[in-house]
Amino acid sequence: MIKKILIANRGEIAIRVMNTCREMGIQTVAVYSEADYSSLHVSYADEAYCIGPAPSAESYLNIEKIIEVAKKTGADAIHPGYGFLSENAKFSQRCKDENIIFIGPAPYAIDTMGDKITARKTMMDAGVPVVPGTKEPITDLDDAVKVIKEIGLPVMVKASAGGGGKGMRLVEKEEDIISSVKAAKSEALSAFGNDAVYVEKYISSPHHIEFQVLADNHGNCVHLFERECSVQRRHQKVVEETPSPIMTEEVRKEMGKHAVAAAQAVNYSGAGTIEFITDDNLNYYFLEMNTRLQVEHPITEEVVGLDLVKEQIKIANGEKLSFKQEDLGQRGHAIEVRIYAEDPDNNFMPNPGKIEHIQFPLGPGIRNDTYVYNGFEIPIYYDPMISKLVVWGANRSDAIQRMKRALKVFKINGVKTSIPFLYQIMEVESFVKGRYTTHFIQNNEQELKMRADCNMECAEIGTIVAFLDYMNKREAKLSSINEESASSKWKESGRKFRFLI
Amino acid sequence: MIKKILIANRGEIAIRVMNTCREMGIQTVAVYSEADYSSLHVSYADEAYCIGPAPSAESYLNIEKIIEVAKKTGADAIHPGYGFLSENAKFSQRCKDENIIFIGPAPYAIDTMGDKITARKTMMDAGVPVVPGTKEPITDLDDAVKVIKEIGLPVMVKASAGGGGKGMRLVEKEEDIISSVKAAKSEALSAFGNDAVYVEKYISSPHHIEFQVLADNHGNCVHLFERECSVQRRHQKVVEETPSPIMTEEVRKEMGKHAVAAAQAVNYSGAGTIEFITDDNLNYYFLEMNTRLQVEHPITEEVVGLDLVKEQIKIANGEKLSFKQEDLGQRGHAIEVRIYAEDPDNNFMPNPGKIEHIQFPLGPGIRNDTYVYNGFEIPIYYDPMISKLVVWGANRSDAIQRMKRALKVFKINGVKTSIPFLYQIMEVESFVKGRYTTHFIQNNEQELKMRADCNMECAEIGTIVAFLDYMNKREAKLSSINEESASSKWKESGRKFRFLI
Amino acid sequence: MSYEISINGETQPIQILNRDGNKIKVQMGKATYELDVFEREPGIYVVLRNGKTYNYELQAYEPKKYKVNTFSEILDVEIIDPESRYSKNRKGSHDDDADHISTPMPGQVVKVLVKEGQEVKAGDTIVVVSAMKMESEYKVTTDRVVQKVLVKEGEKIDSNQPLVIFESLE
Amino acid sequence: MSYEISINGETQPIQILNRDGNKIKVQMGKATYELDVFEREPGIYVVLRNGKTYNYELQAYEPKKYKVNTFSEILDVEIIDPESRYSKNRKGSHDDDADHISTPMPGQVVKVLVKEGQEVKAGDTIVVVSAMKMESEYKVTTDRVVQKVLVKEGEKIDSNQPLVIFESLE
Repeated sequence: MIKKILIANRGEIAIRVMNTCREMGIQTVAVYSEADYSSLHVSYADEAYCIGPAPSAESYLNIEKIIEVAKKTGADAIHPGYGFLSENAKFSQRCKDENIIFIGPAPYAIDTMGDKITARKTMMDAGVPVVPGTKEPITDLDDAVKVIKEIGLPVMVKASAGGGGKGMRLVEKEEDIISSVKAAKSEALSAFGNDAVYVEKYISSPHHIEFQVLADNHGNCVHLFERECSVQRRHQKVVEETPSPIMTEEVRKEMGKHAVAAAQAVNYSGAGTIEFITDDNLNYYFLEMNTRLQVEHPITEEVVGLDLVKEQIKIANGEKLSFKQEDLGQRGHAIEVRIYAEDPDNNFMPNPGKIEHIQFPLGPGIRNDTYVYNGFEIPIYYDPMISKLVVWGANRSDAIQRMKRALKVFKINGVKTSIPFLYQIMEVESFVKGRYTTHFIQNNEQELKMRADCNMECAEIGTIVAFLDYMNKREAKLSSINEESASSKWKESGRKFRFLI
Repeated sequence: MIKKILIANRGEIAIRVMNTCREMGIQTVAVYSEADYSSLHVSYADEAYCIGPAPSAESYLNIEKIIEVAKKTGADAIHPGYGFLSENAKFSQRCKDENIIFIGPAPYAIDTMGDKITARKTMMDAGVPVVPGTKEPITDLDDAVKVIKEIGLPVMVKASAGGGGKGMRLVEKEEDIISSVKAAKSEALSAFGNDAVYVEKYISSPHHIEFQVLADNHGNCVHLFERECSVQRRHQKVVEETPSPIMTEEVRKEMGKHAVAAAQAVNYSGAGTIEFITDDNLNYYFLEMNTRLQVEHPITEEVVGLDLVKEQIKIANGEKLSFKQEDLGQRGHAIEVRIYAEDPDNNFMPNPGKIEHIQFPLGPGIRNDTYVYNGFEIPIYYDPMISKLVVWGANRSDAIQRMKRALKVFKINGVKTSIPFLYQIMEVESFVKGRYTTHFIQNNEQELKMRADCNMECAEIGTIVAFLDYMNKREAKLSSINEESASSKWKESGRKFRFLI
Repeated sequence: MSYEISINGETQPIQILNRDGNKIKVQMGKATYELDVFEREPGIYVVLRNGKTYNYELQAYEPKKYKVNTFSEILDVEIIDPESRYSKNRKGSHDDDADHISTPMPGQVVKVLVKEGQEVKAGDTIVVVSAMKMESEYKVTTDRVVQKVLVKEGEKIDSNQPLVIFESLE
Repeated sequence: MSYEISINGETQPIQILNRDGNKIKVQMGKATYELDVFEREPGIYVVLRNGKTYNYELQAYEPKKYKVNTFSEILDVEIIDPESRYSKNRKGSHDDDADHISTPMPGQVVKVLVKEGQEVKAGDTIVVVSAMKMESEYKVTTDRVVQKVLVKEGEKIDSNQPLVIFESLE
């Protein structure tokens, strides 16, 4: 039985893991970099040890140091959170060698899923759909045409030696096949001296839909349904929700089976996520597997009613899953937004600094996964995420309304945050209707720049309040000076002086 | 359609109602007493109006003033919360007369359920079990014995003119019936000059179990299952949970039907609660009906997945319930504790004062319904409840563990609170096992006084920290005085002076 | 300056031996403590000692008197410097509250049942105070004579504010 | 003393006409405002005007400059008193940042690509700064000559701290 867990991470996920440990009566060990001395995860743990300077390479990625702390404190297990060492096969192996339980999959699963080509091949063998495409470069025109017809339009033809968009052609109509392949080949030849091309299915309205899986060490594996993560900016997820607004019960079942097959193909153990790229018609293809807990795992917890970290720990403990696929169901709707210290009106420039004041939204259906507090200085070395705000509602429209309510009363002072941008997402028609793809943010750039109106009166009163604040401070300063000059009379008489030295 | 609601209440329930209004796009009007000027419900509303001095009778119970504000602001409806005017039939009638929707039942339902004798009679007519007992005082010994045998032992024999325990006898054994009745009668005679007695069924291990009901204005009525509220101190609920740990599926169905019958018997509309007194064998008897939202409504929301305030507003809007009894179910387990500003180690003396610092528990499965903030001064005029802490867990034991985690990290500085006492409840064996009655607190007085250990080292370091804090403040004061004496040099030279006046 | 510290009534000498930023070495009684002390927010302290974490919330209700909240307990801590030792000695043993009635919490005076000069018997109720929907009666435990009534009915009062003063028992 | 206030660049005279506790009467421009202003926590304001509630969070990033957060917008407000009018006039129009490079946020210098005395062309990268897992390149927009390099690679920097100074364009 695991009695003490070292959390090899920081920020909200360290707190998240510790919460479950506390509930399970498991002792926690925090590790922290010098820059994280004042971080909440330090005081939240039973024990805490500094493992090096601010840069991750010298602290949170420092395997030797982390193993050393685990051994010193007698931790039975290490939870890697997400990021940092969570998908590091060497670290998983090293834990094994040191007889410490790594709360995550075995090195083999991490390695196999970590390499795109091996993963793709493994999935094909397991019968999991992958994005159709050629496996070898093609030089012959007829071969290319044949392959394209097999895959079906639209396709992307890419120079096999290529990069930077050169020798790349999107083919959407049958009559363009030959001319496009020719153009791609000749462009490829002149640019790279090699006219070989790849052909890949092109998904024009892609959705990012992922399935949560849980597998124990006794051959049992279930999925916990999907998460829709298509609201992305620069391939970073911004909003996640479950259920997916485009999912059908039939496809859900089928995708779930494929997700389980994918996990079983690498003999997976623990919590993992199978990411699929999906088109408007719910054709779906394996993209990659994340062999760890995801940032967005809370929405699954809210809708399925399980604690994923608890399941991870139980699996690591060698326990069997206590439920079967048919015991699991989805209830209501959950949405997560990631709140960053960044300036949405200035190209999302990171905006680290001191949190002067923070007031979390509270009340029904709201969950805050966070690690900041009043006065906390966000370190510049790590991810600028302040908080994950999660809401649950009886249905999608209730959840959206609740998210808007929560964002409206979420006050963070001192740094700029993505809150007004996230609020605006909840207002955009295609989001409200649930008809959006991974192009959502770029397709709605203008609408997303709009801000709920601070009308004339609101702005004028705000201005006056700043003036009043200034005048109040000025008065306070004046009267404190008068007071001190009064106190200096005491000083002269020697009476108060005695108590002050 | 309701577009603007006046909330005729304060504290956490005002915020709770406003949260749902915000989610429904309904404007909110707060009313506040002079003592509540700095209360959060004032700034949380779209509009706010002072309705009088601190004492409730002059503000929150001031019907004229509240109606005046509702009319001035054009509010379509008034939500009374709980307490104050929520069970005031006159107020319900007055709203009706003024063409303002009262979000609660009609005066008839309030009146009928508000009078114990009428309520009891109405329930008997509706086939709802009530605590068996005599309806008329009995003077004849044989009559009394006959009645006792009908009711069944144990019974309580009470002087009908009585009070203060005089002329009261608990009868548990058959052979004691005659002697006990005689003793009660003679005691009653000498104490009150009247030897008439009442006989009532005595429930030796009482559980307080209540059923939430919802009824629309179209004849539909459902129940939302039970809440177990047996952890009480001086008849005040301290901890509530759902499902009840002693409930069976069969009795739940039967009690639910009786709860619906009880509501229908008074043509009930809105959200209400039927309270039952229940013995160890799940024999249950109608106690009273609360014709309003209950303090403990959140646990039902967590487990059933509905927003009760939203349902109240929809019913008030004239909508039909959007679900039937068979659509409703319970998922997981929820517990609520009421956190008061009181000193559990000093006879629960209220401990009002200024909240110097408050840090809410966050993360999975935790809901905070509250209205306080850093620096808030709890008014002395009202209920000292600071916060309702609600947790949800997949099962009862998970929920208890989560509650313990939440209570451990819930920090309130400045006033003493019931947190350590509530934590201790979660540790007492009979609570953990779910085998407890309304005598729980008095039966476990000693155990509930125990406190999780602050060991020697923890106490010593805490002492040192106080010393360091003192020394730091002392230093800061010294250096500020040095600074000011430096600044007074500027003053003398006239340079800084110019900017400061 | 030499300091002592009193915790829940027990007094020991205390002294900072060394200080390097947040790393602090303290001697209390006979033991030495090496601590890493971080004040996260005003009065909210995090302490590391040999890797173990300790969390405290402090409330200085008087300049030298602290309530230290450890979650499980509230410790009463008092800092004693030469000045407070001096004034303690001067006050001597005559520092009890028996000469007046006050309430431990703020509230509102509901009733004042005595007049100045009145003789009252042990057990008599002197004032009734209401706070947070609860009324409390304050009684005398010995026979006394009322010297001064400091409050009126309806008046709002602070915690520990003297309400009624009695003539000295001596 | 006469005050003006500038909001998002527009300037108007402002004056407190009357003050009774939290009830405040203010003249701004030609309009008069009667407000009930309550500072709930430092910088957190609640205002009532004719029953309507307004919530603001203030951040005074310089003594006379405020960011006023209204949820939907952050207003830039500056208080202008005679002293600031005087110093503004003295500085004249030559108060632009073109003579140095700085970054809007704290971070760490990754690379310094220029030396003192070096001539650089419009579009050349001068420094690379990393903050929060993102590297940003800072370039010049006109041909310049480097006068002084104020930071080293690896150095931690504050927001708006000058990193490289150029010779004046004049």
